[in-house]
Amino acid sequence: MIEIGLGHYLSLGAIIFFLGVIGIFLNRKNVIVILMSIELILLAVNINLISFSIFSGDIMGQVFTMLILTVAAAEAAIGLAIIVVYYRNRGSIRVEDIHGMKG
Amino acid sequence: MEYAIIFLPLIGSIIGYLGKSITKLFSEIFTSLLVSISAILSIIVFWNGIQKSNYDNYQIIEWISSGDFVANWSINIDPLSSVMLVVVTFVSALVHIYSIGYMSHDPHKPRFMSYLSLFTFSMLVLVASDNFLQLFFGWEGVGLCSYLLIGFWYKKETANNAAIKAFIVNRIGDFGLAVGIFLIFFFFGSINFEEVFQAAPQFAEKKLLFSGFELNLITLICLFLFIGAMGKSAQFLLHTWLPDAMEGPTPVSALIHAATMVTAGVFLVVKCSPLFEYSQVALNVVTIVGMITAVFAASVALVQNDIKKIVAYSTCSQLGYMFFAAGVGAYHVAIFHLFTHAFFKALLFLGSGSIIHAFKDEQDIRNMGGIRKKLPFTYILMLVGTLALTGFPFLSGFYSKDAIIEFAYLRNSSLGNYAVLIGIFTAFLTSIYSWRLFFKTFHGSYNNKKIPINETHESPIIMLIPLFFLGIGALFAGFLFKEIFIGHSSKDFWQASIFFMNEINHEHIPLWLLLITPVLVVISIPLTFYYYIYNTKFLEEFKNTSLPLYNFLLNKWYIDELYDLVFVNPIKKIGSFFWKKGDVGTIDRFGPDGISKLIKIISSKAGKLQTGFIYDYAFVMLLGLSILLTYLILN
Amino acid sequence: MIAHSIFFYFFSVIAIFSSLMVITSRSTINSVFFLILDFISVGCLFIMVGAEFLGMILLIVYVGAVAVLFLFVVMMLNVAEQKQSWFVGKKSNHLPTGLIVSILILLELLVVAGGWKYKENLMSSSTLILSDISNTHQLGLVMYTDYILYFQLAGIILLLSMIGAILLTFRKRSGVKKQSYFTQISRNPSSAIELKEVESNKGVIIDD
Amino acid sequence: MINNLNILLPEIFLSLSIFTILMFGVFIKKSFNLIFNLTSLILIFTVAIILNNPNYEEKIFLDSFTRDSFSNYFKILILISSLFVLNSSKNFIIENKLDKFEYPIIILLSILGMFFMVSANDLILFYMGLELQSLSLYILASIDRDNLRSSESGIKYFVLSALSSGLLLYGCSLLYGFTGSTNFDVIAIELNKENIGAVFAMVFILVGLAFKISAVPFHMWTPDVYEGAPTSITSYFAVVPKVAGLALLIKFMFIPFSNILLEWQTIIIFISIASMILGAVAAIVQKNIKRLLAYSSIGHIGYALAGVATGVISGYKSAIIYISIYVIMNIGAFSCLYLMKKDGQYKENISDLSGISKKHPLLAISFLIILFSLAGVPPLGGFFAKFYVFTAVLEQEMYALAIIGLLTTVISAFYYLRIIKTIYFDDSAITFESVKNKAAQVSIFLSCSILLTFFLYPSILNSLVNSLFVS
Amino acid sequence: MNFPILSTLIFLPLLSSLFIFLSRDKKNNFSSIYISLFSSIATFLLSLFLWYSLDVNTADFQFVEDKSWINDFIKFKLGVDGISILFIVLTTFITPICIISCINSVKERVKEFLIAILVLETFMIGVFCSLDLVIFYLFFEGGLIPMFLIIGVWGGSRKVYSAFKFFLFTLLGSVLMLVGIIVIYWLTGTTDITQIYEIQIPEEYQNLLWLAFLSSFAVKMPMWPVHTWLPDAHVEAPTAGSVILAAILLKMAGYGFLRFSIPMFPLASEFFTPLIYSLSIIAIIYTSLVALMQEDMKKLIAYSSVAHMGYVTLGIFTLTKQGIEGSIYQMISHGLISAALFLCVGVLYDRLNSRLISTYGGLVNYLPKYSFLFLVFALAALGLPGTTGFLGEFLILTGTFQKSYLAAMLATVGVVLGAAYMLWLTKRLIFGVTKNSSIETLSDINKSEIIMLGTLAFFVIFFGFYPAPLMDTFNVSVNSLIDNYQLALNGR
Repeated sequence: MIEIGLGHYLSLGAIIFFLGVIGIFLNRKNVIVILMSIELILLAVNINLISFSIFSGDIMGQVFTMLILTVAAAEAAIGLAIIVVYYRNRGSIRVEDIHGMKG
Repeated sequence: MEYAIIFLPLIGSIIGYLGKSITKLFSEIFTSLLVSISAILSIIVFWNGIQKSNYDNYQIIEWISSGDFVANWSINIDPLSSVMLVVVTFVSALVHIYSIGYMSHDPHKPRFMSYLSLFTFSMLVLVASDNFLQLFFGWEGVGLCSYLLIGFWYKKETANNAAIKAFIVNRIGDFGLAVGIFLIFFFFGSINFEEVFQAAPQFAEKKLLFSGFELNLITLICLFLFIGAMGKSAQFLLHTWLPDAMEGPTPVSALIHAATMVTAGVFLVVKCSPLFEYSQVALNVVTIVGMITAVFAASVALVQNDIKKIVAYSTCSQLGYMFFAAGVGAYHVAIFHLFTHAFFKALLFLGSGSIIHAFKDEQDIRNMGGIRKKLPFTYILMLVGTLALTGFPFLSGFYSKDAIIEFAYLRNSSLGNYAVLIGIFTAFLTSIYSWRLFFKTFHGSYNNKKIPINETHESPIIMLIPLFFLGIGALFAGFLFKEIFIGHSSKDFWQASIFFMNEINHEHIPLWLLLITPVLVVISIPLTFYYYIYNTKFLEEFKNTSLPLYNFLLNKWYIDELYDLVFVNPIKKIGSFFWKKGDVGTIDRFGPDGISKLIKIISSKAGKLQTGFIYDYAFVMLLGLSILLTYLILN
Repeated sequence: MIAHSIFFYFFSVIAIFSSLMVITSRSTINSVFFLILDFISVGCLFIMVGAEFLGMILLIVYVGAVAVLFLFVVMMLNVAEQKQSWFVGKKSNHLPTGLIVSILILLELLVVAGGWKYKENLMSSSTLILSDISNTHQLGLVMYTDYILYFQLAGIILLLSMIGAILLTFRKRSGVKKQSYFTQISRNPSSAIELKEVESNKGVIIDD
Repeated sequence: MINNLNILLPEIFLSLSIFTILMFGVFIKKSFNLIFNLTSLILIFTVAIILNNPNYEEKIFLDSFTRDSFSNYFKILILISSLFVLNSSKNFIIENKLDKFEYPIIILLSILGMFFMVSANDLILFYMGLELQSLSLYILASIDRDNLRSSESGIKYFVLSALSSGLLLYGCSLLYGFTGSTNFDVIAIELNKENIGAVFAMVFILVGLAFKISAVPFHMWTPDVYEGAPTSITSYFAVVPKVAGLALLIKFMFIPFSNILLEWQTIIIFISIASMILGAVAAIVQKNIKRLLAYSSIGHIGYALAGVATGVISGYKSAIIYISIYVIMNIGAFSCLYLMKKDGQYKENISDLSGISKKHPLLAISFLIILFSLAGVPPLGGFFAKFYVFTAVLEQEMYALAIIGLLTTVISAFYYLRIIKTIYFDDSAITFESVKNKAAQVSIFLSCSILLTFFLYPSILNSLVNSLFVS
Repeated sequence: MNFPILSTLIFLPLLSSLFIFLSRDKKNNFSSIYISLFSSIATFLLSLFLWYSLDVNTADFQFVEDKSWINDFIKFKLGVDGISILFIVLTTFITPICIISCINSVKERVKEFLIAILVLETFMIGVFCSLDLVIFYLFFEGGLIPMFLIIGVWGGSRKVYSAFKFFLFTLLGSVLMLVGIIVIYWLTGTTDITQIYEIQIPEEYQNLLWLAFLSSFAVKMPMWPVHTWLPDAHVEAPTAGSVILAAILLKMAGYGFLRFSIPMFPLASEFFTPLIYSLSIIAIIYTSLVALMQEDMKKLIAYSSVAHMGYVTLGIFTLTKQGIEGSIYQMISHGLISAALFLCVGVLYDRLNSRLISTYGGLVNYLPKYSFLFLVFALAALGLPGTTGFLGEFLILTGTFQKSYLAAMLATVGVVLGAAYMLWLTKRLIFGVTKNSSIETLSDINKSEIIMLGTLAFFVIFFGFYPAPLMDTFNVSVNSLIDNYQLALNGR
């Protein structure tokens, strides 16, 4: 408990990952929250990578993390843009309202 | 010459039909001519046979060859077939000529003549075959012609039904014949008569397990062949088609359903005597069936009113005679009776045709009577025919029929003795119904309401000439050929074509037996005349007091009804059941339709799964992920 | 040592709590703020464990840019007032199964990640050897040499996101009157004034 | 390293061209046509460059980028299919006011992403390529920005894809942690059955990849996105990313995961069977052709995965052949949609095809050929695709998979037949406007003639694919 | 023989269909009809030449063409022997008749119809020529496409249901065969059947593989209980479609049994004989009874086809000389007779647009020629001696009798039932009183119909009396088939 090892960090990552996942499919509020859940997942990934990188003394993980951060930013930008576009057409971004196509 | 006998009718049939537009009577004359030539030639062949023992086997061409299963088209002339050739072609030629007159008002004459010739051809192929397959060909060929001719007046619903009935009942018989042939081929490895008969002794003791029963092979074969014979010769249980077949034109009845085709069964049994001789069981069955048929048909004939039906049942009964003759081992007598029967039965039929002609297609004897003056020739010839049929002494029937009874007696077995009793009894019945027919038609008062007596007339000469020839045959055939066929030297004549294991010696017949039949027959004439013409009350009362018996006989022992109940209706019901419940209701419902319906249901369920909501989609993904992860953990 | 533990638990609890709040809070604005808190606490953890550059990046880029972008969009789309919890509206029909499934995944992850043997050469937190060159330096050494390809690719991705965002959201507004200096300046009398001969009693049709 | 840059030549050329035409686009007004044509040219040039490059295997950038015949084959396939998809949809793009100059550029960017995907020999590069491609696809899905359905499909695709990327990334992180490297070759050595964590990571990565190729149960986005996106985009979605995704999957199975074959095999079999069944069953009730084709593509991916599931090279080859023929069929199928124009609108309902065989016999017969081929009826090309796959599957004695697969072809034949029925059997004849779309017609013609004559020389693809797996 | 005569035979119809596709004529489709007629007759003559030049004294495959096809492992191998040549000739013989028949009966989209027929012919010839399992499968399945269209486009009121049922049923059966083919490939390393004949497939595989092949052939045959597609397909198909379906497509399965099931899986063939017997017997009796009750002429004939095919399967699996030869003969005979009967129905349908038996009656008064021909075919169908129908059935039963009394006896019952339904049909159709007044206005068959029906009638009777040309052709091949089978059983 006291000795903080890799396992602790990974567990933290797992929990945040789990919360991110739940956020996606239990969410009824709006799509932006889903986007934030995705950010949580990416955060969990980053925690994993950094801790692996540090604990194994390999810089690769950190490089990966950095790239993930970049990509996540780009993803967020595009995601938000799409949400905006959708909002313009539909006037709502409630998750429940997005079911124009089904079957 | 042999080729000519067989193929002239075929040529007549084809060209006669195709050339119908050449001149007015082309078909009639052409076919009659060719068949007559054929008849003359066959008489020559017959004569050559008697005189010079000039017999041979002419192979035309190989028909089918599949492994050992070889059958040729061939013409096999032996004593038996030469007799049959004469009978067939002679009667056929006369019927052809008769038909020219009888059918003169029918628009489809060429077709009719063509069918007749075709029938003759098939029958000749049948009798001239040297193997079972060709026999089968002829067998079905005559069946076909019978079908076509019975249904000749295709507008008549009853005629069509009768035609179908005839074909199908015959098919049931053919089923037996076919199975017999299969058995023969399977065990003998051949279907050639000669080879089979030669091999027969080797198989005399062979047993085989057949659907659970151990049976003697030869017995089995013979029984199956006999089923075929029963069908064709209208023996009891398979006889139902014959009376119905009277829906066809009368010449047809005379040719096919009296003289030739129906005797094919007898021919088959006799032909296969080398097999039958090895199976007492089969012979006994033949005898018993023959006896039953003889009595049954005679009893039914007693009460029928349709002139042709009476003659038809009479035929049936006479065929029974022939069979029990064969059954007691007197094959030559059977053939002899066949021979004589052909003449007088054809005579009777054609005579009836003449009467029907006179009454403008009236067939009910209750609507006739008292026309002996109007149709003198017919009257005389019918008298000859009736006398011959009943076995009046010294006419042809006398010789053959008495011979049967005698041989049955000589057989000296219990079955033989029963056969004697039945034979005598049936002869008595025969006499009664024949005279009833005769008297009701020609004597008594004129009973027809529709046609005044003045309009009835004698048939044209072209119809009478054949009658005349047949009359001669009916008078003298028995006397003339008695010695050749069944006399002491008969063995020289038949040679190998009929096989006797234990020959019955034609000796030592008690006098009472010789006399009893003729006496009964003669007595029955005045008896019948009295009860049917002078004092009809007695019979009326008898009829009313024992109505069930009367109806039983009138309705032919209810056998048709029984068949309808047991076979025809259930089969139709089963057919409908299989169709509606089997194919549509089960196979389709649970098969293709059911599955496609199921898939459609699943499909719409699968479509509903696609709710359109993002969270559902994500949920499904996670579900998949968790399944995969859990699966791995558990492994 | 103990400090490490204390800080770890402190920041982890905050991170987990704020993550929870991100997905549950009624107001989207709150969610965004909790997301920022989350980033900050995780950033602190990064710094604590020795990845100071990435920790800083997380704070600066994420909190400073991404989270603010979120905030901006939330404001722009006017959804800030949507006070709905995830129980409101169509009731989630797979809440129980969903939770079970996710917890299952979590447990499996914890089993695998938390309790597993790692490669032998892993360091424990006590023996974390911080190399003599700084973390930032280390990254810098590889980022522009060995991993130049990734770097470039990241650039292209950013370019793409830019193009995409512009393509999707930028629209020319019609009817907006904009001042055009060049046309203003380059006007001359001939294009500005038109002379018309006016017939009597007819008037002039002025089209504008 | 610089000396080896010519290994990267296609990618470099592509990126530079993208920058160049981007500049054109920005500075020249109404430049769609120009850029579109330049894009086609670039695609052709890139093909030429790849063909001109040697085929032997070489790796650069710390072995993170591979150039070998495998990647080259897929790159060419991607390029050529994009070329056809793009050109046949040009009319559609213009008529639906999608003619923004960014359109082809984003397509090129996604192609660039796919290039890196198929060449990746490293988790990071793979991820970057994947994201480049995915981000482009997000934009493309919602490119008809004034259309609600388009933006809805964009949002759905974005959310779900981001989720799958997250899962995949999580897998990557675990894989990195448990094997200590991001390089495929190293991972391949480190990965074994005992390394449960890494096996776990494999599942996450598989999920991500399965999402990209829309395999059940990660297919949920597919029907909606196919339906919602403009047809020109849908046809791109249905063809090009599938190729790249499958290539990647095969690469993963072949290199990093080769040691844990037993672990992933069951998973792939499960996914494959589920895809085949769902693809067959769910399509039956569809009314929209695009949606139906979505389910159809799910089914087809199931068959291709059956080839992958064998875990042997012959199976991979059969999957590659399958996807190649699938590409040909789908290009043809979608090109047909570009000819179905009525009252100024492109029709996409099955009922709109009613009785067109009378007025448009050529279009009808093309549809016929393509649909029968999709159903896998011999002697058309689609049959050979299935034949190769099931040959490979049966070689591994996976009878259940083969039999289920073939039974689903029967079920799926049902909905293809339903379209043919609408085209040929229905009486109400519909007349479309005559559309001058040479490119689409050429695509259809090529597609049909390849499918028709494939049986004459069916080993043509084999001989190409045979060289892909050297090791 | 270097000239690829079989390929020419196969692809000639395809080529001509291409010509028709490219031909442009607006009025009456004359050129289409003539091109197709010409090419199909040319194909027929070519196949006759092939028959003529075939050496019937050897069981080897002749005119073998062998090209590498799918890589090295599957070859495009064609060849004929005494068995297949007859089916080829039957195919090429029936096709021109079908083309003639559509002059009268197909009113719209004639061009497409002819193309479909010719493409179908290519596939059908291909089936009978192929010596490689994959090629066989290719042609076997390929035929579904044109047939599906023929039923669906030119069919009757329930055409969609029937066409789908036909297609899916058949496809379902044959995918299992595909599995079987591939498994054989992996077991033996080849799909060339001449090589597979040499290799004894392991016993434990034989049964399953045999079943896989059965699933396809049983549907195609069709055997009970997977026969229900046939009545529907026949009823809805246009005349030419029914003719081809009955005359040739059904024969593919019988041919398949002979060419594949028995030589490749002799042990399994023996093992499953009781199964085949029972299914065949059920088919014969069951469908005969069902046929008896039909109200639709085509359905009746279709059910009778099922019964007749029951004889064929029965005969094949007796594995006796008579049984197999009878089956082949029966197939050819049924090819002629059922084709003719469907043409006869088509003649009526063209005139009155009804297939119900009750519509007709007393036709002989107004259509004497037609009635005569119909009667001939009906009698041939019920197996009257002197027609081809008899010899086949009789030989089959002879063969069956050597293996099982019971089966033979039960099958013989079918002969009686066959007579019943055929004659009843004839009676209701041809004879009796004309109830429907519109019949009186009908014209008798015209020249083209006489040519079609007359030719068929001629052959039905000719080969009934003189079957030697046919029997001699397959004699040696059948011998070697049986010899190899016995060898395999003994070698166990």
